[in-house]
Amino acid sequence: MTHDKPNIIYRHFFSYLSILSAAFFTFLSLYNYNNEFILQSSLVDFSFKFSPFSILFVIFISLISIFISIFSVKYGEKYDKRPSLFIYAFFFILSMVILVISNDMLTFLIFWELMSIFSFLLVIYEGNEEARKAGFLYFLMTHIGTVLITASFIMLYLKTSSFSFDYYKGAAGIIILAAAITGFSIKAGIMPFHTWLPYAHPVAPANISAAMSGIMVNMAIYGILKFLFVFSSGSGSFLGIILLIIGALSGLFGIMYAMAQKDIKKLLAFSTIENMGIIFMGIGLSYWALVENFKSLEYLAMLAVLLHIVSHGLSKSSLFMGSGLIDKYTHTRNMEKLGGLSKKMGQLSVLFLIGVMSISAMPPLSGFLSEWYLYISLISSVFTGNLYMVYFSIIAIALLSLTGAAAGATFTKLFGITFLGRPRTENAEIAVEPHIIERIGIALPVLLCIFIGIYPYKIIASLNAVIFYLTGGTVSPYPLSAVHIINARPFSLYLPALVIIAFAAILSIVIFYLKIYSSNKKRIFETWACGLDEKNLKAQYSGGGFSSSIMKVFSSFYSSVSEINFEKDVKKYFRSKSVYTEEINDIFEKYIYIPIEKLYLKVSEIFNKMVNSENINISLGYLFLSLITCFILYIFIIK
Amino acid sequence: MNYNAEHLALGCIQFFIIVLLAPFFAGFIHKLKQRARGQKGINILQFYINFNKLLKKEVVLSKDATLISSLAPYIVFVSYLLILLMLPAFYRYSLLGVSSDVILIAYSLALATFFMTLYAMDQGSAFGGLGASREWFLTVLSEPSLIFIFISLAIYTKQGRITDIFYFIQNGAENAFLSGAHSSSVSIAIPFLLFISLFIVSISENARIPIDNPETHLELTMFHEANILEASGKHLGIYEYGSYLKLTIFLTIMSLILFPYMAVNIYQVPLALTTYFIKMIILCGLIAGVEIVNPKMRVFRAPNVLSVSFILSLIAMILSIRGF
Amino acid sequence: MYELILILPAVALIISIFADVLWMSYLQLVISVLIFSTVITIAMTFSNITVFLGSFFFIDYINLVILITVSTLEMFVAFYSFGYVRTEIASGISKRKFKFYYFWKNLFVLSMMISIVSNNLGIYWTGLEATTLATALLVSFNRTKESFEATWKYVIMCSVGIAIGLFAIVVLYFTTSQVYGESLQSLSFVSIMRASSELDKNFLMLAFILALVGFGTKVGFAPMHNWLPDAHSQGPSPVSALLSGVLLNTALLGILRFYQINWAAGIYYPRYFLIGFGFLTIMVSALSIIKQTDYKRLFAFSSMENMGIIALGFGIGGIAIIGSLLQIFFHALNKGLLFLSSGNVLAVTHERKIEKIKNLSNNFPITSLVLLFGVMGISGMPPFAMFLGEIYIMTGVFRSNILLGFLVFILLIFIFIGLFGKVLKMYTGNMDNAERMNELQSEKVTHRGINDNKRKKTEGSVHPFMIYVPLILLLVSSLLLFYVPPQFLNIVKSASYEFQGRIIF
Amino acid sequence: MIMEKIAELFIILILVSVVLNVSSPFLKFAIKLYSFQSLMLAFYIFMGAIHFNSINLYGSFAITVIFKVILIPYFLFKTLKRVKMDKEIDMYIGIPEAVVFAGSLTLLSNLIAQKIIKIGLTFGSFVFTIALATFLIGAMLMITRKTLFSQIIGFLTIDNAIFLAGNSITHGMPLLVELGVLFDLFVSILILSILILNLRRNVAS
Repeated sequence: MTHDKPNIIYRHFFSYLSILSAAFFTFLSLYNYNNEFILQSSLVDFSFKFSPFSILFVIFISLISIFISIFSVKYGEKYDKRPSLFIYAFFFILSMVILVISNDMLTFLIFWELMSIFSFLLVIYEGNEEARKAGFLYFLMTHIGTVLITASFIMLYLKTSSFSFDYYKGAAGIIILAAAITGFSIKAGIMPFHTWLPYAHPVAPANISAAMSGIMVNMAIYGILKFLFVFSSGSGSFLGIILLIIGALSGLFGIMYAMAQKDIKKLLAFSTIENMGIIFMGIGLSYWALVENFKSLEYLAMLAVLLHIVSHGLSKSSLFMGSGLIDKYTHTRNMEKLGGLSKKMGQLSVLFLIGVMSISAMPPLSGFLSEWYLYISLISSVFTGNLYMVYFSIIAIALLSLTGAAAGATFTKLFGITFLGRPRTENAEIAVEPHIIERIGIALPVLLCIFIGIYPYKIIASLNAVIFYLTGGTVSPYPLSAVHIINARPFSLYLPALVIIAFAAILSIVIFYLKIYSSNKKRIFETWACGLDEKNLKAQYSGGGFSSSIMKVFSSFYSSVSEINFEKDVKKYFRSKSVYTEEINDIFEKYIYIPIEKLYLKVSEIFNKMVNSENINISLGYLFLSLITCFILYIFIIK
Repeated sequence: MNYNAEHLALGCIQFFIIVLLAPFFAGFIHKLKQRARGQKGINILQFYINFNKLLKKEVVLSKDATLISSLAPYIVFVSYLLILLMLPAFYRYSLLGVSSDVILIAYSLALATFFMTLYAMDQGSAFGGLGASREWFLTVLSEPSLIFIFISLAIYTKQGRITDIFYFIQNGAENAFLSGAHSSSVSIAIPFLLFISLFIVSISENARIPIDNPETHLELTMFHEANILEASGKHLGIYEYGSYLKLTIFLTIMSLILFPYMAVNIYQVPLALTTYFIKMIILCGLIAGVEIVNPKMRVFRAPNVLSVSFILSLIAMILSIRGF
Repeated sequence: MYELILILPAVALIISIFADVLWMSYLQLVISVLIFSTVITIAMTFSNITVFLGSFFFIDYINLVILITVSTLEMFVAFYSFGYVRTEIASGISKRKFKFYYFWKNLFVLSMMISIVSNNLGIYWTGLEATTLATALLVSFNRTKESFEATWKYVIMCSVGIAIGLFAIVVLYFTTSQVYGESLQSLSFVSIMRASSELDKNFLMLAFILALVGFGTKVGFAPMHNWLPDAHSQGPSPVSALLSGVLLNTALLGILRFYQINWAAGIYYPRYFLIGFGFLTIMVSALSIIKQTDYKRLFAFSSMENMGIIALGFGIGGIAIIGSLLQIFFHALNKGLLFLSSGNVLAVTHERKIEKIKNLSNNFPITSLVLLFGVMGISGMPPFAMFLGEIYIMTGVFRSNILLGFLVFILLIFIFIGLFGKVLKMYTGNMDNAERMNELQSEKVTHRGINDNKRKKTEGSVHPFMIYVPLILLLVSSLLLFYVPPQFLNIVKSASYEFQGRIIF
Repeated sequence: MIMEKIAELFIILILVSVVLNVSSPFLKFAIKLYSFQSLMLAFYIFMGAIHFNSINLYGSFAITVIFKVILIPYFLFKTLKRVKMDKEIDMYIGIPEAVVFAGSLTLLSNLIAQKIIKIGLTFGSFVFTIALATFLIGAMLMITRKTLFSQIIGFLTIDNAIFLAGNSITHGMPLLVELGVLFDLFVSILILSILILNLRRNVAS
């Protein structure tokens, strides 16, 4: 026990340090609007610039990391045994903050990689086989991404012969953009490259998952925006269309797989894929509009992107924190074992519900706002009448609407199975209300979600500075009008404040009316179960059952293997037990990644046998062979 | 859009008339169906009586119920009311018409579904989960169609708000047919396609017969009813009332797509109201007719029907793009 | 002053014949630091190419870079050896053996120094062959069958390779003797460079090709690399560090000298040979690294890959040369720390197989972290210095051909998969509950034995020097990314000018 | 001129000894052949020394005799005695094939040598062909024979080939360098002998 004392200090110290440094960077960025700092070194200079775009991200990262740090002050006691978690987490957050203010390619890459390294260390924190696999896959994918980003930076450098971002404006051509976007999409977890995400996010401790899902994936978006809207030479509108479609598919794919999950954190991880897809749709649309010169559409889609980044970051981090608390107090993340937590963790359930509503874009909350803007931009893109875009945006609308509905189903499942009903196993019975600090950590982002959803004018006004930086235009913050692309006349309007006032007014009238005119008697009784005295708590509808009917319709998305095993028994006519197992496989993993891996292993095995022979004669043979080959080449050259 | 007192007053009246008429339409359909089956049929105002009676009864709450159980009925009910606030029926300026965005309407419906299914899962009853699952199963299939229909309308009319959309259609129709002016942006085919599509969606969304049977409580066939199986007393009352409202919303939208006639000033209101009422009665008859001639289908045949609706709205959307 | 570079190792060599091992370890520290400070002083005051000891030796920018690399790594290795010798002697290896260790190691360093600073190519050859011989017995230090086999392969292949290198020198001598006559001057690099334009181009090219294959064997270019993984993995860890970190560069220097001569004579074909061999080496390494089961072999393959990259950089030219020169230095530090920290694991567990080692993060907290970060560094990840070298080289590659750039990147990813995946396997791996139960039960059976093993198999049982030297190397490697000493940078830049023939001898 | 012709005789004898080496499976014989071959090389150098009257070549002759003819074979014999091997047993190709192969390698090297070396450049007319052939045959020996000893022999043959080539086109390397080279060679043979002994012991135990 004496051993634990200093570890508590680690937890507190680094959590507070994270809060302080986040606050420090926030103020630093606010007071240094558009300033540039250069740290001179012998070979390369490290420069930092506080552009509006960077400031947005600094504030965003700082805010969420403050919430997460508050949360982990208490939550982290679970991890006191190995305090490296807190140290890594601090550096993780710090590297992300510095990443967004870096203004030259080397600094960017250094902090990009630092972010990856620390997040990787946090992923393998648990140190078991599962964590290793997840961590390796994550780090491999992110390394591939970094390599691609590095390649694109190198090509930019060759074009401009400068390391500084200031010289990269308008320098990036198609190849550079393609390489960079591919690299960043790996980090963002966009569809064909998403495989790492559902493994890596769940195995990390919950506060880290929150940071990874809420903040880190958005760093990829930061990079993409920087490339597409700052560095891009403004060519290749098809890139925008590709991004739109990839994003839409990724959204649908992500949510369909999320629906199939039992593990809460895995479900949330897949939902991150979905939301990244939605952000990608906005980016694609905006970039397309940039190239095709539909100005107001460009601004509008950009607003949707930025709003969705913020709103997804807030709600996803709160949900991950919530899932961490569920894990902490019930010792399981499997929702089939939970249920009825609402009774035990009343306040948490309310916070979680709001988070869930925001992420599934239910009207008054921030998630709906961003999705609304995206819909409006999609409709506007149809108005442009561009032959290709019209069809692609119709496809995108179709996919997005399906995604939205599926998200509703998924999160109903998540909340309903986990928090409602009756406890399915003992794990759920032992739950207690989390500590107040933990609840505060979740409550703050949730409150922000509500605030942004109801009163978005302020934040849109601030986002306008960023939109101006990226696209050179702004969106009117009030009224929240979508602008008709052709003749610049508002064609739709959504007034969240008005709507919410109306909603509240009717709600209070209805409640008041019913209070007066109806019976207020209440009786508490057993749940009706066809008159049977149902004792078996597992007789409730399960999460798997909830999603099975939807999954059956969309079965082509999954590669599921399900089987029922009957226990072989002596009694011929009575089966004592049957076991149903279902396994949902990622189709990309099954049909792309695993075959590639097998191919690589096979090739290297053959190669290894061929080249790295134990036999010295063969080795000498290679030596002389290469000598003779060089000799023959020489003879050809001197001819 | 500037609002004056007249707009507000008539919008208010419009809202209350629709809200009050809602159980009547539902009862009318029921009565029609029963008559067609050769039964005597209920009192046409029976649903008002039911509602009143349910309000008088005590609420039985499950001991496993949480806050959701006491909150969800209101939220569901108010969500529908909110949509009705935005929706024009016979008067062009609805009360919340300024913010009556189509996406908002679609998502408000989803909000209602969300809370209703949460309510269903709250008490830990096996039927609740089943109902919630099936409800979302249908919603996942019909919601894209609904949004598609709305967006097709938006694209067809180049308007984003539902009040403007119908006013545009009405204007276009008036221009085209009354004054004979040629207008390329007016079409009968597109609204008609959308009407059919919306009809299918509304059957699914309102738990009507080929998809669901609103009258039964047989656990294997319940969709909508399974969700509110635990509700009692005033909760059940407002759930029921909510479902009448939802039906009315869909019928109203259908009536406006096909034959928009909305009053723009106070003098046209009586005519518009009458027209509205007649349209609604016809639509009720249509729904009753469909319910009578069709048997309830298997659950997993629902996607087949709904995909038809989806494709129809897709075609409508592509056709309406032609206008640009 | 310059003579000290040779005198100091010679002194160390002579003393190591007589002195006691423990005394020698102290003395070795002193001499290594002295060598290092001599080299640093030279580097700080270096202004132009200087010939010393009767024009047999000289220092120019290129060999100064390698000299700095050698002396730096040698110093760290000396510190590590200080702990290594004590730990190994404590675990029961005879002192006499370590006396040999110091003798051969000093001989190795001396001959390497001679090779590096030699002006005369014949002396270079002699020195290089001597390094093979000096390290031969170090590679077989453990006296196991594998180590003898590895040594055999090493000596035979490198001897053959260097014999081909000798032929290259003969051809060069023949070419130059037509200018300078049959004298020592004809082998003097500085003189050859001065007369480069008068030489027969075909023969110069032939000499380069022979040197490339011959010395390339010693560098570890594929497909002549086969001795390398065996030899580098068998020696004691400090020696492996020196072998991988600096000896390969010494051999590369020979190729570079021939390249320089060709370049000065206006022959530009050699660069395609360098690019070809560099690329082939990277490819072979990339495709074989995943199948390795021994962690020191893993690092040996990584050395190969890095030599491939360096050769590629030199072949590409331009900015990539700076990258390659930086890479020579950074790679030495980084590979050194990998071999040294894995040496700790080896010293404690006596296990070379990757799958037998697990959960280093708990048993070896510092070492394992150094190992993990070291692997990241060797893959060219940013917070470590090799990133700089790699980005310069890749910039050059991308400038010459985008497709080649992407290809090299893909191969580097393969290497990363092999290297990092395997090290991660060692780093993680908490025991499952079931395993822990098994262990507990077996502990009951052989209570004492297990306890002894348990006590030994952690970081605590090695000398602190062994833990902290790799750590300091890691920190240095990380620091160098942010601040490369300007004087060193100037040397590197001048070296790249020299390499491109822009400095007149 | 006479010296050159005599030198050519020695060169031919080098080739003959190499081919004989290929044809024989006996190790003792191989070492003797190597010694003979080195002697022929030394004589060739001697002829060159007389012809060019170069002190350098005289020195080269002397150290070649000392190292290659006497010291290295002596140590090899000693090692062979201690290892107790007398016959080559493991070969990838049979002796007749190997001999035919050696012949074709000679033809090939003649072809190559004529491409790169102009006539009159070397001391003795076909030295370069022979040197190249010796080199290639030595390489073949190393590749095709499994036993450790024959690898040493192959290596030494290659070394001789390089010496031969070196001495044919130049008038000997500077003596200092040559001394270093031969000393290194000698030490490497010593080390290889030690290794053979150790490996033998390890395999036996």
